[in-house]
Amino acid sequence: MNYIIAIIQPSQLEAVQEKLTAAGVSGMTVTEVRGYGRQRGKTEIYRGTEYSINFLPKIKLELALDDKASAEAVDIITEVCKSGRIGDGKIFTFPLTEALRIRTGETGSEAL
Amino acid sequence: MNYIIAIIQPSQLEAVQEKLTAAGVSGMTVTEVRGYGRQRGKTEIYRGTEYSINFLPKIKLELALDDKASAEAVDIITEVCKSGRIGDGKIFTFPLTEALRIRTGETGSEAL
Amino acid sequence: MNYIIAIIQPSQLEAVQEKLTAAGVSGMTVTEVRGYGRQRGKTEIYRGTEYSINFLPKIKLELALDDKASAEAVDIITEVCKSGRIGDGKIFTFPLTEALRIRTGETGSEAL
Amino acid sequence: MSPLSKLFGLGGVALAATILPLPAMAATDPETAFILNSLSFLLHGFIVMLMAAGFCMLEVGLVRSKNATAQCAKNIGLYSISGLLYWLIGYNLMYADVGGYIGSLSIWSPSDPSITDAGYTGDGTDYAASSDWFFQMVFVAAAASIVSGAVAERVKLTTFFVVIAVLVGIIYPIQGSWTWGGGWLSEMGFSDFAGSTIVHSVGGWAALTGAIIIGARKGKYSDDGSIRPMPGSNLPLATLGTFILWFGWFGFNGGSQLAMGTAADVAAIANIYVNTNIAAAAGVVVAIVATLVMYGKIDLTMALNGALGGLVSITAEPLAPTPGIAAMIGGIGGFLVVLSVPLLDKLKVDDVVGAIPVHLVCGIWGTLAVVISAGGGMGQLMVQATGIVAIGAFVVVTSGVAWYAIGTAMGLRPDEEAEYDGLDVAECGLEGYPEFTRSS
Amino acid sequence: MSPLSKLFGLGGVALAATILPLPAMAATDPETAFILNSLSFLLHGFIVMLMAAGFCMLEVGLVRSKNATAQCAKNIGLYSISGLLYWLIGYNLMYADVGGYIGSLSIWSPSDPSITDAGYTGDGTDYAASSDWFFQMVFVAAAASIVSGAVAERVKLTTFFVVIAVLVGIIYPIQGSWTWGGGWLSEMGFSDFAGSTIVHSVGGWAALTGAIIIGARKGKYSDDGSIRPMPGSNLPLATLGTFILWFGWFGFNGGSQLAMGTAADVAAIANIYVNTNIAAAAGVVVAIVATLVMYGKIDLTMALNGALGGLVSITAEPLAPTPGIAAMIGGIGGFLVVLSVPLLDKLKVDDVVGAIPVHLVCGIWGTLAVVISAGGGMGQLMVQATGIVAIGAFVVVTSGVAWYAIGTAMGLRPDEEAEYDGLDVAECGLEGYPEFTRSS
Amino acid sequence: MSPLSKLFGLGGVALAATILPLPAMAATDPETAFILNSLSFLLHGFIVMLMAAGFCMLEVGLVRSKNATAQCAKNIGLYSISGLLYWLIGYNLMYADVGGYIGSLSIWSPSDPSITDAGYTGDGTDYAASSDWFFQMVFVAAAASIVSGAVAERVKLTTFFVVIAVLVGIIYPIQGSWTWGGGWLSEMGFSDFAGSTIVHSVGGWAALTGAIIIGARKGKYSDDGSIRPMPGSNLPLATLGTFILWFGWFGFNGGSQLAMGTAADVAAIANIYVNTNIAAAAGVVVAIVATLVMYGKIDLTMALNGALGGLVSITAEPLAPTPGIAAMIGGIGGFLVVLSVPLLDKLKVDDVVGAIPVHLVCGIWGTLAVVISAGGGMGQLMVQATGIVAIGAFVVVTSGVAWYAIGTAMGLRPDEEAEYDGLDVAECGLEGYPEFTRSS
Ligand SMILES: Nc1ncnc2c1ncn2[C@@H]1O[C@H](COP(=O)(O)OP(=O)(O)O)[C@@H](O)[C@H]1O
Ligand SMILES: Nc1ncnc2c1ncn2[C@@H]1O[C@H](COP(=O)(O)OP(=O)(O)O)[C@@H](O)[C@H]1O
Ligand SMILES: Nc1ncnc2c1ncn2[C@@H]1O[C@H](COP(=O)(O)OP(=O)(O)O)[C@@H](O)[C@H]1O
Repeated sequence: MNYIIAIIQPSQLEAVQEKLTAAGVSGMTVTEVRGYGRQRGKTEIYRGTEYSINFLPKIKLELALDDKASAEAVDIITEVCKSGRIGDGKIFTFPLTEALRIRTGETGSEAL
Repeated sequence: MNYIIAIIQPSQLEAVQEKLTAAGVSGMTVTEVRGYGRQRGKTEIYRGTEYSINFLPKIKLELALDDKASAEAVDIITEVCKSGRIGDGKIFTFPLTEALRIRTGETGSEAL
Repeated sequence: MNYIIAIIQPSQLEAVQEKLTAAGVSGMTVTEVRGYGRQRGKTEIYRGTEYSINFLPKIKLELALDDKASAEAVDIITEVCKSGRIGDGKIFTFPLTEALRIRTGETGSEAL
Repeated sequence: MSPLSKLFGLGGVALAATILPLPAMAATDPETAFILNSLSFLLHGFIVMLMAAGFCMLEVGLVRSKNATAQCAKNIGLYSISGLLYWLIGYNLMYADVGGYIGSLSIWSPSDPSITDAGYTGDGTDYAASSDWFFQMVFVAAAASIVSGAVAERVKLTTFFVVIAVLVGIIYPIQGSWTWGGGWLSEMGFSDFAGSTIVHSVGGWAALTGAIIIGARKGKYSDDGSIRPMPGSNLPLATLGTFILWFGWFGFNGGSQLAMGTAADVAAIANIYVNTNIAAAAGVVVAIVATLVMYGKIDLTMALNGALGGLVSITAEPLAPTPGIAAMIGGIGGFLVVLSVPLLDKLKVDDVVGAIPVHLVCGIWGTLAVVISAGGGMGQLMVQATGIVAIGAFVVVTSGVAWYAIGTAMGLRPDEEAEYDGLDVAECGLEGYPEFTRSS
Repeated sequence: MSPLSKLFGLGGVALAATILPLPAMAATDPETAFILNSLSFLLHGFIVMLMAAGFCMLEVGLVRSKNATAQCAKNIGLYSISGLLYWLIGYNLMYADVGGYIGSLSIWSPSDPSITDAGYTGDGTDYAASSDWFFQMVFVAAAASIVSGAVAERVKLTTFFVVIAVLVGIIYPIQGSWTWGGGWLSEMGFSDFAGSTIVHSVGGWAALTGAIIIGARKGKYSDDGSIRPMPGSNLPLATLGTFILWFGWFGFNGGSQLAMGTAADVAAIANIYVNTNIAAAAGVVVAIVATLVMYGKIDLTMALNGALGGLVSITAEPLAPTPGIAAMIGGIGGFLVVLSVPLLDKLKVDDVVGAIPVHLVCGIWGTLAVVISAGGGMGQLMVQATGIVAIGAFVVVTSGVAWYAIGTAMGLRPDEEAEYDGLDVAECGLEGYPEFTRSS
Repeated sequence: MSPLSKLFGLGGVALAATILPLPAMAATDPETAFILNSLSFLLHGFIVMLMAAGFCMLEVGLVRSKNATAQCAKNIGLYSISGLLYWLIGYNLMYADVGGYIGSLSIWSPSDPSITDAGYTGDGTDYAASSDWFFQMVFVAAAASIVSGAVAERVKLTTFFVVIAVLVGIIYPIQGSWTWGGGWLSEMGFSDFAGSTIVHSVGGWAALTGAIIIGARKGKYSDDGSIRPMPGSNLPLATLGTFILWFGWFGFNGGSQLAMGTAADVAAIANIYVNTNIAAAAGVVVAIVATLVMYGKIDLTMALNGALGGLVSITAEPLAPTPGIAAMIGGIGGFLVVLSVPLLDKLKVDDVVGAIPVHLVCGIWGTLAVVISAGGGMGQLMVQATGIVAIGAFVVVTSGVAWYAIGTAMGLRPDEEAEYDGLDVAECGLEGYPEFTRSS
């Protein structure tokens, strides 16, 4: 089992969720985060003073998936979120030791 | 050492925290997240138009624990958060390479 | 590749980000979280009734890094965030299976 | 008996002024007096109307964000229901042919007999009928608003609306007829200038009764005796609401002079403004100092309640006191609020916004304090106590029956999950701040 | 022709009162009447002025938080532009020497000929020139505010401001001259007491035209016909805005009596207050009941729109109806709002705050309903319809040209990314709630 | 010398009107004039009172959310303290037996000698004593509010309250007596109709002095010369506050005519409304255009400050100018604000809400601009400058001593950690928006 953490542009969340769901992904967890990276924040002016915003709003998507499904999910996310512009985001894959569905007590792949 | 990520119903946070603390868990980190899963969001009506809310508010609990303590924590979370209704949540367990307490520089189990 | 999760005091975020950037870290992701630990929350009075706040605001920093860079990053974070007072926070290190930059499709260290 | 009978029971100053012979040359002519009397109702009435916004902001600021929409719906609904019911039933029940205990059951409609085809024919002591109705209507809405704050976050909206209809259509007008309608309390000499008892305590009693019958918010009081505070979600709006209420109170008390057609009347209104402001200011300062001394910090919500406590306290007699006495009455009001808020919690009466300390406790205090500012000694004190007790008993019983019967018929509370998720989603289907609120 | 000609076209009551011979002894003297007439404009004017805050809060509460700053900027900007343009062009175009279809192109300046070195020399039927200008100016600002809500979240601010300048400087005054300036509609007998058509529908037509030309917010209507609601970000502020508008409406309708110097005038104003309040209350209650029946929940935003729908509906004739008729007119207004909000969505007209249902639909309804409350039968109904159609056609065409021409020249919409990120960042460089808002 | 002496020093228009012989038949009778004079104070006073809410919302909208509760506490506290201190000390120090430089130290109490048992016996040029006190009191509260915005987010509440008590009880009244109390500046001919200098600059000087003595918010100015903006947390509330202030300003300037008992007075008030509105509108438009040109975006906070800058600028002489001159004076005010906000930052004076540009810079500009609108040439300009400098020097010295002495005794600032966490938790123990705010 793998655990995928994807940092994406907020505007892509809806499309990604639809595509993933269509591909059979049955669950995911979403967090609002702020990201710092190659994409530099904007420079704004507040009351005549310039300042730069370092962190930009991003969405963090977390998915626990079977090995096969996880490869597919990475592809889907890449496809949907790739605009080619800096700031599209990153996908990180982790080993997952165990998963458990609280409601039923099922573990492993059953729990995903 | 293990790292546990539990996605639970917001209403259970307080009870879980109390039980875990009682069981000797000395620290945890909480994030507000939104979850998509078997539990479908509600359908609402805004100004005469129906729409569905896909993501539901959930709480993400993160705990770094010894192997033994982590099994116990999984049990406690399961027990407290199990209502038997869809949406109770999931528990994911990860391998943890290293932990460090910033204040003292302690590492490993000492740091938890 | 390692994945670092650091829980730090909100007031240290800016300094940490500057130091890490100076050390060549090119990206990071930040989440606002609430933490429970040795540092106990405050006792407040609302309309004549005492109550205690269990969870305190913390910042979660996530960094995917090469093995070498990750050791350095842990040092920097420790150095900047260490005040010696309870609540300074924790750093957790995880094994990372894969990283991918959505924009270019690069993987591994290239993607960080 | 006409609404003018509200005048009886006031301290002597205003009354005296209106019946004294005025020098013919210098005096305001009758038609101008009629216009000015009416204008006083209109302009004081419209600033009291804005108190509906004040109550709404105060309450929405003190509830948790998951109940913000429902609280707004309650407030705009109750103001609307008050405006309709007071026209359909309330006004005439309170003011038309009051026989001692009740007026007549009929729909109000405006009539100005002194305005004829030949022009104005009155003597300058009257006013446009609609201006008076308008002023009285915004008062009943204020009484209703008090209830909505106390029982916030846990009552079904539809049930609440029906109870409010009973309160503003029947309960409030009947007790109101006893004093302002010229009924038995007014004949006994009960004095309540602008309604510390008749408006504020009435709202407070109905709030208390409701809060007890409905019970506390889930999780507020644990079995082990511990109390869990549920901090208000938007204190700037609560502060705004308090300022708006304070603003409206100049209309509330000033307009209750019921006339502005003579120099004495306008001077009385001016004195009322001053006393009203000083009492409120004293309530704030005392509340700030008290929380600073008792808890080491300045509890803003107490300061806001302190302002309102000072205002309610001076409302029974805002004309007679000197500024110094006004400060004392208002300051004590502020202190009573600081004391009674935690006391109510100890009694496990869950009053979300502090409506009971402010409107009931200070309403009683203010009504008794009339004796300090306007005199009358032990005899008057007994009369004041009689009014307080009679009105209190009547409202507790009738509103208790209303809460109980309507609650049984329609359901008092949403189910536990709905309450946990918040009334906004359960009752209104939309959150007050869909983009801001954290999930817990 | 002077602004007094606004009087013609009213129901007979008020007019009659001012021309009847009054008994010499009792009547208000001319100078006092002048003062009271002016005072009516001033105090009713300043509460209408606060409606600018009401519109702003209503709108900022109903947009998504990423457009909150821009919405505030639009509202304070449009109020300011209205105040300047109406002085530079608008007022005289509307009221100075109206020949039938248009006044004269000149800058307004105050002049009070009846006040001379020897004191006041008028007959008590006039008023201070500036008091009237002030009152008329806050009206035009209200019309402009209506537009800003409908086209929220997607129009460039600078373009919007230029369109508004044309609306308040040219379009509004020209059509206004037809009735209130004494032009052809007034001669035909078109009756619109306080502006259901002349103010509200005009704003509504300009809003509708703008909403169609600009198009919907990105993502609002999918190709598959589905509609995506975009819930307002701060319903407590929307509620506050509604209460403030309601408050201001007493000035809007009450001040439109245009005089307060006689007992009959002040009684008329009082009746107007009562009818205004009852119509709004009925609008709220009907909207609450309707959404409860239709959707099972109380839609607060509909209740708020219901209040405003009731208010707009009674605005064409707030004086003549009995309270019962006022309740009916307002209640139907509330119901029309509940029906037309989803209808507009079906037609893919994206009206962010419900400005078109409230101001256009209810404006038309209210103007027709004059026949119910003030009589006149089929003949008057035709006259009313003529006014509605003529003004509607004029505003659609002229505002359409303005939106199209100015939009072409300056750009109508920010680019897609700017719209996604929100106008706050794109147009103002600062977020409305930088610490609260979640990123999606 | 009575408060009427505020009249001296005005442009000639209003004054002339009140002393001209009026035709006996048509004129307002003395009692009615008394009523209308008093009514002007009362109704203009109550809308100025609402400015307390306006200042509070403006300030709470422009601070970071972690200081929202404290900012609300400061505002309701300062309004209350002003109301008490001005009664206990301030009023009589400003108006009772002013010998040139100071009045007398005594408690104010109301007295209306012209109202006797035989009715009103005055000549119609006076007014109810309390109506005047009320109007003067809301002015001093406005001056105090100015300070609270500038020193926001970093001063201890208790210290702030004591300084405010000194300001409103002693500093403000003493300098006020020089002009409005009939003292030396009034005799010299210094003209400040509604207080550009006497209210606004006084608040501005005290704010500047406080901001310098207290120092900037931690982190605002780095050693490397860079400035870190700290954006306001709730711009919709800041916008609401500005609209409320604008609304209240009609009372502020209009009521400063000090009479409404003649046609000339009410016409003057009407002209004041018009000029006040046009100056504010020009301030907004200039600020919008200026930020658009200078920064490419419309800075809402500058537009809001621009409105207030326009208002302050016209306050020294809102009656004499033509609308065109008023637009120029207000527009320049708006431009001065846009220029001086970043200038102050360059000087490392940390003014959270822009109080110093708005109230001090525009206050000075407006006081000098009296010469443009009311004439008087170089001589009058020197007199105006004398007043500005004398009052400025007095307030800087006395408020400097107050800030320094009281700050030393009670502590000026919370410790660094408390400032980082926010004054809400440190000083009030409760957050303004406990469910919304992100941790950084
Ligand atoms: N090394 C990293 N560790 C964790 N998160 C990262 C890392 N690098 C980038 N991110 C996240 O990914 C986002 C996009 O990265 P960025 O460098 O801006 O663009 P791109 O991925 O197109 O090169 C960042 O905003 C940040 O949230
Ligand atoms: N595969 C997954 N990866 C990550 N999070 C998941 C996954 N499946 C479910 N979740 C999280 O768990 C929550 C509960 O899951 P759900 O399927 O609704 O109920 P249940 O666990 O009872 O079957 C979801 O809202 C989501 O936040
Ligand atoms: N075992 C743990 N698992 C996850 N997070 C933890 C754990 N222990 C502590 N934390 C996080 O670290 C923060 C600081 O820990 P705390 O015990 O208060 O101080 P210290 O690290 O100085 O001992 C906590 O608020 C919590 O967010």
